[in-house]
Amino acid sequence: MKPAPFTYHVPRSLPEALDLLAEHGDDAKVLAGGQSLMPMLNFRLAQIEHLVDINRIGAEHATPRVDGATITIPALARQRQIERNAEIVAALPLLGAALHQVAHPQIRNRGTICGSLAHADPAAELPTVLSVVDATFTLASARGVRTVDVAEFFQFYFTTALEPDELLLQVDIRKPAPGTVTVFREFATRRGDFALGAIAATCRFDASGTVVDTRIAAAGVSATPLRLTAVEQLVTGTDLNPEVLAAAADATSASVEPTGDIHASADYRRRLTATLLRRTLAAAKEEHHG
Amino acid sequence: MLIENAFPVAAEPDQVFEFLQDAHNVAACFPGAELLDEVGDDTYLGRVKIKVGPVTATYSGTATIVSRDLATRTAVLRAEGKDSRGAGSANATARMHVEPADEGATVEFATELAVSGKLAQFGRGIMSDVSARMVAQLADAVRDRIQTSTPPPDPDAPTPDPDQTGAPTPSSAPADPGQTEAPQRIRTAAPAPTPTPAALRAGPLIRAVIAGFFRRLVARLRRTS
Amino acid sequence: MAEHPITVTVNDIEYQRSVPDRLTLADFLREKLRLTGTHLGCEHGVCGACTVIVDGAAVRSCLMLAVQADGCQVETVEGLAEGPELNPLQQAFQRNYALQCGFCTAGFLMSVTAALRDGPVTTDTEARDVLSGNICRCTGYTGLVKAVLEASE
Amino acid sequence: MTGTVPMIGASVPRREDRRLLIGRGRYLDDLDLPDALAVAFLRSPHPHARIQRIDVSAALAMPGVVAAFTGADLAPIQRPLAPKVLHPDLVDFPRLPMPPHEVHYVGEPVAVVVADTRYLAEDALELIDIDYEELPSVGSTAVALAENPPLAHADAESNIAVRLRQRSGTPEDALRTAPHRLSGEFHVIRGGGHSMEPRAVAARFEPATGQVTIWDTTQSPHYARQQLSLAYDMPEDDIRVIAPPDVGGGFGPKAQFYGEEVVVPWLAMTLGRAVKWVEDRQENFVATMMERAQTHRIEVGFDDNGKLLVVRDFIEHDQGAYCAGLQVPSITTSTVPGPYRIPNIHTELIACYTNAVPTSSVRGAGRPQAVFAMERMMDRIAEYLDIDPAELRRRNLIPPEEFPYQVGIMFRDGSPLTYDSGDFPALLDGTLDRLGYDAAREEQRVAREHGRYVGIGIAVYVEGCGLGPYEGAKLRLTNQGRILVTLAAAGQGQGYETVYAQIAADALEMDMAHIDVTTGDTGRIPFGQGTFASRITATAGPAVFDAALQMRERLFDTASRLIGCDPGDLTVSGDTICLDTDPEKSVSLLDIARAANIGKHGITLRDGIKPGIETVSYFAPARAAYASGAHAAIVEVDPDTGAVRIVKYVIGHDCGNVINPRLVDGQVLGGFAHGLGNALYEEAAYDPDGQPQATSYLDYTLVSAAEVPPVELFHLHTPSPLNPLGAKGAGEGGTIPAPAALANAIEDALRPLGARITIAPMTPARVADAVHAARQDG
Repeated sequence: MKPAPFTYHVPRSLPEALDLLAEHGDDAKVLAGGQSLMPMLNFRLAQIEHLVDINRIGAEHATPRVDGATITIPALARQRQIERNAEIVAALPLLGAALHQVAHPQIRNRGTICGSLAHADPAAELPTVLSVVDATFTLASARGVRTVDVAEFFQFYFTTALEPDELLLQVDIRKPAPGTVTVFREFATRRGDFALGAIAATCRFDASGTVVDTRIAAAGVSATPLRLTAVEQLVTGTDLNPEVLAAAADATSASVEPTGDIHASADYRRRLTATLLRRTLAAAKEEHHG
Repeated sequence: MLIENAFPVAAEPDQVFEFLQDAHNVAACFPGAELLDEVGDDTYLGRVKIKVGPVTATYSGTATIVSRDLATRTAVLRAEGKDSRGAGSANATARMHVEPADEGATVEFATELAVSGKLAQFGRGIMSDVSARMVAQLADAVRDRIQTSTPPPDPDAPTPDPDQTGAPTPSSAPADPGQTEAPQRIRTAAPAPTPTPAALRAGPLIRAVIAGFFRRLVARLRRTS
Repeated sequence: MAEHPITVTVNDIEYQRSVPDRLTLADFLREKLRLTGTHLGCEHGVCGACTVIVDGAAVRSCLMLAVQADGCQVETVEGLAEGPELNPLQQAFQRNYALQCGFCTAGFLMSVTAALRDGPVTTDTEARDVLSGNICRCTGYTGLVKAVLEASE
Repeated sequence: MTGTVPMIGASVPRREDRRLLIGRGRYLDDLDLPDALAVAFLRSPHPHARIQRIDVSAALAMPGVVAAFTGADLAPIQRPLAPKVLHPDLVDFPRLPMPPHEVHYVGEPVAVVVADTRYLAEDALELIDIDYEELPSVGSTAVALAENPPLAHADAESNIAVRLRQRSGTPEDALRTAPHRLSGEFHVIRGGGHSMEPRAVAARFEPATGQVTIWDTTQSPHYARQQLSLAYDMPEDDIRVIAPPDVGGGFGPKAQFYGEEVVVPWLAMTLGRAVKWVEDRQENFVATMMERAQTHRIEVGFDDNGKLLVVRDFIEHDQGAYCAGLQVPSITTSTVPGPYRIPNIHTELIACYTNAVPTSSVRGAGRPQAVFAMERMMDRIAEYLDIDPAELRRRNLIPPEEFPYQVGIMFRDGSPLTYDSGDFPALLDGTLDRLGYDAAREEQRVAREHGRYVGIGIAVYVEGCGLGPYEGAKLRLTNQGRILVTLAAAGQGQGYETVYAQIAADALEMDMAHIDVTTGDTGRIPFGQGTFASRITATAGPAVFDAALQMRERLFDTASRLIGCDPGDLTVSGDTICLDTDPEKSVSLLDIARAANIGKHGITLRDGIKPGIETVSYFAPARAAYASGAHAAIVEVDPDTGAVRIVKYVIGHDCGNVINPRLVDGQVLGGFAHGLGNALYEEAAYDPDGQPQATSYLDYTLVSAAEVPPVELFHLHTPSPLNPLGAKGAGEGGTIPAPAALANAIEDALRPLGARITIAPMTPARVADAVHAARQDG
């Protein structure tokens, strides 16, 4: 389990990194935290010509910021670093809750937020969380910089809007409106495992306890993190009473089409997602009241 | 794994069938595929090169049209490919049938896909999803090419008499009992002809195989490019 | 492929070596520096046997390239003991029968060392959480949990 | 005075720990073999295929590659690796070290590359060009036994390797006349050993002497040497197999003998270079033997009181691509009756060939499956008769006064299955007391009223261990004046260096500080069997004890002549032997060594001194000893997610007399973690064609500390009469009944919903699917 040969590049600045990607494009791969890429190299499932290690392109790309209503997470911000950033976790508790379920500290110490997003695993926590907040993805290449939103960024299994010469420079997340309750619920076989199912939700209630705005996404039931828009519509304007929760769970079952594998049948994943949805909304209601 | 797929094409059934009988056309619609040589007896040497994210693989081998029946507009293609790094093989038996329909024709694909080796060990999880999408992409490409290169069918045009085609009786696809043990069966609806991103077109075959690995890999090791 | 000159400080000793592009940090430590206390159990980041501390953070040395460690401070199991004396964590492992075959032990020691620097571990649940990124097939973890709690006192 | 506290029974800290804690352990890959070349194997990607052509020329041409060989190149050593345990009816297929023509499982080696580094060797593997003709393949026993199945071996008539049948009484009559009958079908999925250190072999050849030295992570170095002697047609004396002092776990698979162990030393001999092969985890997943996969169709007959009258169990066993031995199926057939008195027994096992990596013993070795089937049925009987499951078991347990108890069938060691000792009722009740069984039933009742699903599960088992034929030990007074204990057995983390020093210390009545232990080297002791089947303490232990008694006699004899006294007047003090009445009159071990071992060149020995102080003992048990145990669990189940939370777990364990209690605890707790994995997590999934589906730790889920609950241990010590130490085996008791106990607890928790638990591992999806199915039915 030794990686096949490649040429290692360690650019010292962003322009240098982008030039390398421009030059090698399809034959190159960006190395940030390496916690998904390195195993694939060791298994020789991935064989690449050029590895562009962006870890030394500058400290400014490793320092997250909270600027007014915007949280900026740059390319090299480690998951562990964000998890321990009190300001960010306070501004977006959802992120902290999700990060704690991502693998183990030894992985999060090196793994980056942007890397996880660029990897675009629909069963992963972070893409699901990003699906329920207002987020802007900044994509940089030698050709310039462009931004896309979450719906455009995640395209298919492990496929994003990133072109071969682009890297995910940063993600800007707008803090949810004041009073928004956020909940993340995941079910995994073991600590640190990928989710058999997960739900991320943001919920804003009015004074009477009625949902006025909500976003809900499910992990691992589709080729991208899946926004449950039908469920959102169903619960908006309700007080999330038991009948609504039951109907929302049914709507969830109807709107996901997961795939079975050696770990769980498709039917189980559908039922699990509905169960998690029900529990997520119940938790949101409780948190609002509590 | 059996992948079934049906899609409409706004063209004459015979025209569609003729298009699909040409290995060059099929190869052109199959992303990442390349025909290298024609060795006779409806057999072609070819290569499918795939790159999905960091994962790359090249399968090279043969594709043979093992049977074709103009009367029923049915053809069976057998493709056998070997991974260039010795990591396994991918074999497919695809049965293609063109049926007249209101809008022109309906193409039905039934593809029995068997992947062996390293990639197969990692990828069964969501392979079915991705394989289904892969065939859908092939369907998109077929439809695009036929519809852009041919005018819509003339509803008044005479339908050719199947009896006049003189095609031999189709032989059934070679049955591999080992493969038929796999009960997985996927049925996909006719895909919406949404434009597919260029990156996606690049590598459906192996994408199928590796995607599951990715998914589980990140499972524990979540993170990074 | 090229060789890259790197300077790495391992257990307070500075090493200057030339490494190939693809050499992992784990293989560098084991093969080039002959620090064989760090073991390879899975080479895909799950078992944790290869865990070392790089610039203060516990990481998988099988998922990092040697060349990436250029300029870094690396701590391995060989650096834990204080002279001939086992350090308190090592002593706690021994006292609590926290090891059997010992193959995974270095990884556990390094993970726990990093965790204890972050703060005390006071409950069984916390201890199990701290240990959960490493796999042991021999002990059933009971001794490890006790050792972590004892070392944290 | 002896001056020493008894060491047998003391929780002595392990001697091994220090070097392991400071990173100075010496596992095989840590050995510094100068200029050793790296070996890598190319393995079949196909479950079943014919090799049509192999071309290694491109690999050979690669810089850094020293050699590359195919199976055809290995003709001189392509002798079948014999099954360890045979049966006259076995339909055997030759398991060749590296088959040249036909491969039968994904992972079977087909070519080998030797290169300067492992990196380069793996590069070269990708350059080997092979054409395979893929053949129909068999991925499970269900496929193997289907009508007109594909054949796992192209030239076979069927996929059946052997049928094993065990009978006592008149089971058909008993079933016909039993007042009540119940039947069930249970499945256990494949699982592996997963020692954290995979397998490894290194070898160096000395052309001058014609001797080859082999370092091998094997559990059985003497077995390996004997097999190599046959494979190479070489005298055993020219082959030295050393199991390194540190081996990173064994758990069964390393007790088997593999093709790589034949090929790697051959490479060293052929190339005249030191070579090293270290299996990586990817290889370990497809090439190291596994176990577990069985289907049980079990039927029991019983009376109104729940007294068992008969058990009949039809078993399908997955033998894998080749028969590496019939130990596992044989053990399964004899483990079904367990601790219960059953007058009529019929167990019948069909071992099937499949196109998956061969199976052999993995911690538990055929017992967890049998216990799973039998203990599930005990709970079903309790449910059917509405008797408390603990009470039902009590009514059927063999009472202690009936030992030795003849079960009526045979054990795998060739002797009638005869339980030597034990106290099953005390074991069960002691375990239930610690669980707080009655209170737990009350809590369960309350929980159910609140809509919570709490369940209690019990499983009791008996384990044949301490098997023959024999194990040996050699003691020597070294010329440095220390006592060296040499064992043939190789350790994998059990603490042999500590345990056998304890045993020798007691026999010698000498402080352990003067005693060293060395293990697993065929160059140091000529005969041995190996570490497997929880046998070493009960076999090597008595051998060490006896050899040490002899050593004491030799030491005293020599000392008495040096001091000029009667041996009976002597005693041991520190590293000296001294006069009981006058400790000033003493000789040290070194003095004795000088007098009897070193001597003076050309000078006659002192009168009466017998030279060469070395003693040897081999212990051959009359038959297997039987350890026993009871596990009890309280779980809470989430019927919607299938999550199982273990609220409390108690293990009652009886392995006879214990040498080092803390080390026994460690064995039991470690075994439990493995059993928990088998119960809830570990699944070496194969698709129906035999393509492995779980080949990384992302898909094959080993338990971490977060999954293992705290466990309360309870020990009973009924000494085995079969060996002088009264010892039994301890390495597998934590594993064996865990899946059964947890299945019983989960089904009990879900009883209000009627969910049926029939498959281990009980993953969340399986548990929730069972609930869902019950709800659909109900």
